[in-house]
Amino acid sequence: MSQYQEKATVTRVEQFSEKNYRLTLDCPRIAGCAQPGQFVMLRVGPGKDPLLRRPFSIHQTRADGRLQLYFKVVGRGTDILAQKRPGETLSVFGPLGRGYRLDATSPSVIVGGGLGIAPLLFLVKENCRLKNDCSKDLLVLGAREKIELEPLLADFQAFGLTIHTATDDGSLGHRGFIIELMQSLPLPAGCTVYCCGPEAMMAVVSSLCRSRAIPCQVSVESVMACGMGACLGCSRPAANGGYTHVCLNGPVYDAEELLWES
Amino acid sequence: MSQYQEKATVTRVEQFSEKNYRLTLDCPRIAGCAQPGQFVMLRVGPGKDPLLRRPFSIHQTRADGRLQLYFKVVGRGTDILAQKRPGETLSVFGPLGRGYRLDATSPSVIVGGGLGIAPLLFLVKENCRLKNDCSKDLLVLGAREKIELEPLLADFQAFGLTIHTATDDGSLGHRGFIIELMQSLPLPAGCTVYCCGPEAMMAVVSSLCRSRAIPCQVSVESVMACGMGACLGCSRPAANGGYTHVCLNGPVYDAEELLWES
Amino acid sequence: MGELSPGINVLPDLRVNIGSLELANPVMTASGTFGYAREFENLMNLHRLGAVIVKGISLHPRAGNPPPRIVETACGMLNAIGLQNVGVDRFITEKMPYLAALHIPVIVNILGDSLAEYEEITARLAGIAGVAGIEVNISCPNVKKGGVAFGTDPAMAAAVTSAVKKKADVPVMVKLSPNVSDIKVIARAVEDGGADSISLINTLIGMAIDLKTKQPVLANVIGGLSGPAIKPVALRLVYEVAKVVSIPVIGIGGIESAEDALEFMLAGATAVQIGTANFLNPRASEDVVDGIAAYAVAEKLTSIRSLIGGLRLPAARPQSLIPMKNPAK
Amino acid sequence: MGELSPGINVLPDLRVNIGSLELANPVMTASGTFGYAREFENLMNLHRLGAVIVKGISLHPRAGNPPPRIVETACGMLNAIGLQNVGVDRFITEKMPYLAALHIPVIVNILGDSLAEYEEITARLAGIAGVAGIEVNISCPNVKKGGVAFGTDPAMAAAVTSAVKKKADVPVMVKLSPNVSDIKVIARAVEDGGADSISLINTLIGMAIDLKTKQPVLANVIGGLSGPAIKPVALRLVYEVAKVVSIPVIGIGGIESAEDALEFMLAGATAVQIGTANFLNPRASEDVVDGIAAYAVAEKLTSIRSLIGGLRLPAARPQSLIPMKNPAK
Ligand SMILES: Cc1cc2nc3c(=O)[nH]c(=O)nc-3n(C[C@H](O)[C@H](O)[C@H](O)COP(=O)(O)OP(=O)(O)OC[C@H]3O[C@@H](n4cnc5c(N)ncnc54)[C@H](O)[C@@H]3O)c2cc1C
Ligand SMILES: Cc1cc2nc3c(=O)[nH]c(=O)nc-3n(C[C@H](O)[C@H](O)[C@H](O)COP(=O)(O)OP(=O)(O)OC[C@H]3O[C@@H](n4cnc5c(N)ncnc54)[C@H](O)[C@@H]3O)c2cc1C
Ligand SMILES: Cc1cc2nc3c(=O)[nH]c(=O)nc-3n(C[C@H](O)[C@H](O)[C@H](O)COP(=O)(O)O)c2cc1C
Ligand SMILES: Cc1cc2nc3c(=O)[nH]c(=O)nc-3n(C[C@H](O)[C@H](O)[C@H](O)COP(=O)(O)O)c2cc1C
Ligand code: FES
Ligand code: FES
Repeated sequence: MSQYQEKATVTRVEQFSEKNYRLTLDCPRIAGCAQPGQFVMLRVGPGKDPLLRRPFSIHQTRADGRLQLYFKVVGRGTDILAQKRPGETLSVFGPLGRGYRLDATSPSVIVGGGLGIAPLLFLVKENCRLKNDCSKDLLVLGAREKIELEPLLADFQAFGLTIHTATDDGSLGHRGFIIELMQSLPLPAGCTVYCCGPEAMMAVVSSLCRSRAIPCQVSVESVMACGMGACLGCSRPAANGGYTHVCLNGPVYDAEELLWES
Repeated sequence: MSQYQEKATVTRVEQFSEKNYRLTLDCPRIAGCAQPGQFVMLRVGPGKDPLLRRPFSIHQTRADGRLQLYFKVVGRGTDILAQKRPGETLSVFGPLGRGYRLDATSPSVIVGGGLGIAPLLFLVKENCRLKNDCSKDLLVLGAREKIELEPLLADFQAFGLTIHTATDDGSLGHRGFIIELMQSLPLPAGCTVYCCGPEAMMAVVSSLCRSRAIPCQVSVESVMACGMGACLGCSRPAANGGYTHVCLNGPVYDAEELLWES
Repeated sequence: MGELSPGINVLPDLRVNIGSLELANPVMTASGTFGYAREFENLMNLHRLGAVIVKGISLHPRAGNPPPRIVETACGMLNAIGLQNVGVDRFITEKMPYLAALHIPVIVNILGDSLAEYEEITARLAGIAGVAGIEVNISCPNVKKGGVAFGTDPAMAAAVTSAVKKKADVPVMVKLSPNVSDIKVIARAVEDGGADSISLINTLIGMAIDLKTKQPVLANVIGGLSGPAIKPVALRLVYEVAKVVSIPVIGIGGIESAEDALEFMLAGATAVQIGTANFLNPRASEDVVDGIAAYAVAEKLTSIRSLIGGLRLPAARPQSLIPMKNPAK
Repeated sequence: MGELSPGINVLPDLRVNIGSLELANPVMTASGTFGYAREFENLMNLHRLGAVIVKGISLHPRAGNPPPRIVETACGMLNAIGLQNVGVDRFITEKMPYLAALHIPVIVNILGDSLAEYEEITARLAGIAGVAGIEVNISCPNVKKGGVAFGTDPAMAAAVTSAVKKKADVPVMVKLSPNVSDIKVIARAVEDGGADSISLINTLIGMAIDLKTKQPVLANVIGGLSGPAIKPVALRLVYEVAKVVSIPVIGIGGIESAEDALEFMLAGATAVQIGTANFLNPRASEDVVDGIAAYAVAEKLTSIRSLIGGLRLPAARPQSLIPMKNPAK
């Protein structure tokens, strides 16, 4: 298991909506060994404030050593990140955590809500690379409004799986929650669900899967200081008691491993 | 006495040597009321680290609201400053302190060493504006090497006073210390010396002036937290006992007001 | 400015009470960080302040420490000003007339090396127009007791409080040092000593060293740490003290914004003081007042008082409820 | 690597002695910030460390606190991990074999709720291969004494020290809490109790509040403050303690760089521990070793020991020497 602290150069910054950005980094060592669902920890600036690294899922990697992040500005760290310009450098640490375990023999249903879309491009790519044919696989994406989904759709469409979308305001696809859309869709027999999104969404998706006996993997978040098992800060109650540590045992879990608020 | 906190826009960044920079800011309210020898306090970034504002002499102001700083990278704050790009904004607080008291009736000898040149461009300009003729006035500039003086010379030459230079390595003008140069020059009768430079240089200049009964004004430095008399942090032993506060009573003093290490 | 409907004034009610003293809003300036207020007159509207607390005043003038007196640290600063001040008499004649004319509450921070000094300063301040309160800095060393700070010994802290209280004709606020094992004991002692309110925290004691010179950066070797770095410690101490005393508590430590101030109020503070932030932004205290007003409007608070001590504790989830069948590590 | 001239080795001598324990260099990793070392094996060269101090071990496994357990603060962080650990027995069987095979000194941080627990853990660690020392965390509450931390009462601190010392077959380092009125008293008490060295500081107690939810950010309400924010406090406490004890002092608190570490050594520390910095840069401890070596070379130090306590105090310039004829304000 290789992990690197890499001084990455920003090569591109795309602004997709008021708060949503995509950052492309030249980060060959980490990009070279990352798996879908893994994350990196970024130091957003050189100073002591903000102090801690910030965790971000790996959105996409490329053979030429590029690594992409897709993020939303929610606070000081992401605000600084959004202002980076090509040529600036950042310390990136990764790849970290346990990613998705892809089952090449089972149809995939890949479900993303809001910023949860971030790790799914990498996942879809790897999913389609593993299988000869991913036309039976479904991709279900939800967001508040069109603007949050549209800029990424073309990237997903390239892989040939069937895409369904939902937006809260109906500006793109189904009007309403992603879970309603999922309930209305005929899920392929023997499928596996791979999910990332807001906590509440993942709770209902995992409950839906449990009730239909569908294996379900979710990618969860937690506050993190170290990202690599040293601080024990990223605890989350585990289904079988005690705590699990999201940075080591996650961020991707079988939904059954976790305690969900009922 | 007006003072402003102004959100200034960087309009130009000039790098003169490895560590020396000149920053031009669009800062009309402060530029509009500043006096030579006064300074501003800059917040170099939006975060809490570095926490305190940094003091810089006002290098030059222009009628169009531009204000210039001339600075050297010595630590974190100045390092961040050197990386500013046109269009970025900075919080500037000023003008602060007591500047030079120009005596229009007495020939001026303006002496600057190293970064002490910073406030002198503004001083020279104001000096020449006040007088009909400044051809009797002297400007004596010293630095370690040519590269530290040369980029600024043209700006000073525009005013028509007589310029002498000294460099430690002889790469421009007199080879040696500025004080040697001053001792070798015939200072105009009845002159006033206006000085800014390293502490040790100002000590010898003020001692030379004392011995020749020449009025001498010096601009000194001190660590500062507030820059406006609130923290009492910028104390400096005063000649007549107790402490004087550089941000309020200085940074320009009659040399006789201060205690000099002998 | 105006009324939504008869009887409903849209101007939020920001008033708070520090004992018998009513403040127009909970924002004061911390001693030693706001000079004698006049320094700020062109930079902000002094009339917007809940109260002004002036630089600590001693019986006799003090020259203060040699330089360097300040040094920046990570998200904070150390100061060793050495309590430089003009002394109580010159304070009264030179500084008070301006302050009194502001018509905002002026609280005089005082310090002494002995009980007698504290008493004497208080006596001289009695009857002076414009003095609305006294804040007692008990972080000073008691020269009679071998230099132990008044603020670290409960009996001494109580004794200073009652000494000042005896001579004071205005409410007495006692300012606690955070450099103690159990601040609750000190807080209760000064409450018992008759304090009308408690303010905290004064600075943490710290030090900075210059590797190049191999010397302490401050001429005084040690100094007081202030600024955002200390906010978590201050918030915890305010929370602890507010739970055990019944007099108002005033929160101080690293407050830069209205959010910071409101957090202190949730923790139990009736009001707050802005210190180091005044150096970073001379308008900081007024900005905090504006921010609190905006918050009160947005949250439709009838009175900002409703926030005081309003911290909600998480539902108790004892560790034993999480059985440790399979600890993650 | 190589010799300049016969007998002059250019590799700087970075060795320091913590009592009978000789370390190859003064850099250790602080308990709770370096896991059980294995987490870092791919990120740095563990063999470069002066010593490894592992996560605090209790008699029985502990699940730790519910989340959130950590929150960032200005130049620092609060943690309330709740001393999650595998317990001494599983530590010995599951973690020690790997650690012992590293062939660097392993110091086991221990904690208990009672004297008996401290004793029992120490007894179980006796004779275990690879254990080079014990660090006693005395910031824990003594459940038998109403929850007062062992570290805030000198008698209790001394009692824990001698209890551990009685059972230990390796040097005992006692780790002090900074949350006390006078750390010198505690330091002397643990020295008298038989400690072989003293490490400090553990975290400052702090709190963070979320204005949106009106709740404490940490499920545990309060937590320990660490990181650059606390460095000035740590430096001051190390300086104070080093002056009054004759056993080695180990400096901890906000150390991120070799410069930071060297400042602690000037203040009197024989060695240092790197804590929170490991989270920001997993190579931090090795980087500090490199930086200290580079410094020793640049300054031509024959031994890094020559720096310990080498702080030069400024020439005394009593205030009285500066007459106050004309105070500036
Ligand atoms: C494994 C993992 C993967 C992640 N991947 C991504 C990703 O691909 N894209 C992405 O945009 N984010 C991702 N996040 C979340 C991201 O780490 C946070 O949004 C970021 O750290 C916030 O930093 P900040 O300094 O901007 O906010 P802060 O200043 O630290 O916080 C500002 C405010 O935002 C809140 N906040 C903090 N974290 C979050 C959060 N996760 N969501 C919403 N509000 C938050 C805080 O409570 C606070 O109120 C991931 C988190 C984890 C643990
Ligand atoms: C009234 C006044 C006017 C000034 N005018 C100018 C000016 O026009 N141009 C300019 O370049 N500087 C000027 N200075 C100095 C300038 O304020 C400092 O260089 C700056 O604050 C350093 O900030 P920093 O964050 O880069 O360094 P820090 O990170 O704070 O310090 C880094 C290192 O530099 C040292 N250092 C700090 N201040 C100085 C200093 N003044 N000179 C040399 N080393 C220092 C510190 O001791 C430390 O070792 C002035 C200072 C004052 C008080
Ligand atoms: C430069 C400076 C001078 C101070 N002088 C005094 C003083 O004279 N009396 C006093 O009680 N507190 C004094 N303090 C402490 C502050 O009033 C305040 O308690 C402390 O700085 C913490 O608040 P802050 O983090 O907002 O600055 C001083 C603080 C600073 C920074
Ligand atoms: C997440 C975390 C866990 C910690 N766990 C322990 C512990 O188990 N035992 C202990 O004695 N100290 C513990 N500490 C305290 C550190 O060892 C150290 O004393 C403190 O963090 C100050 O150093 P720093 O500023 O370099 O982090 C912990 C600190 C952190 C941040
Ligand atoms: S973030 Fe530190 S252990 Fe997971
Ligand atoms: S810098 Fe604050 S008084 Fe001069």
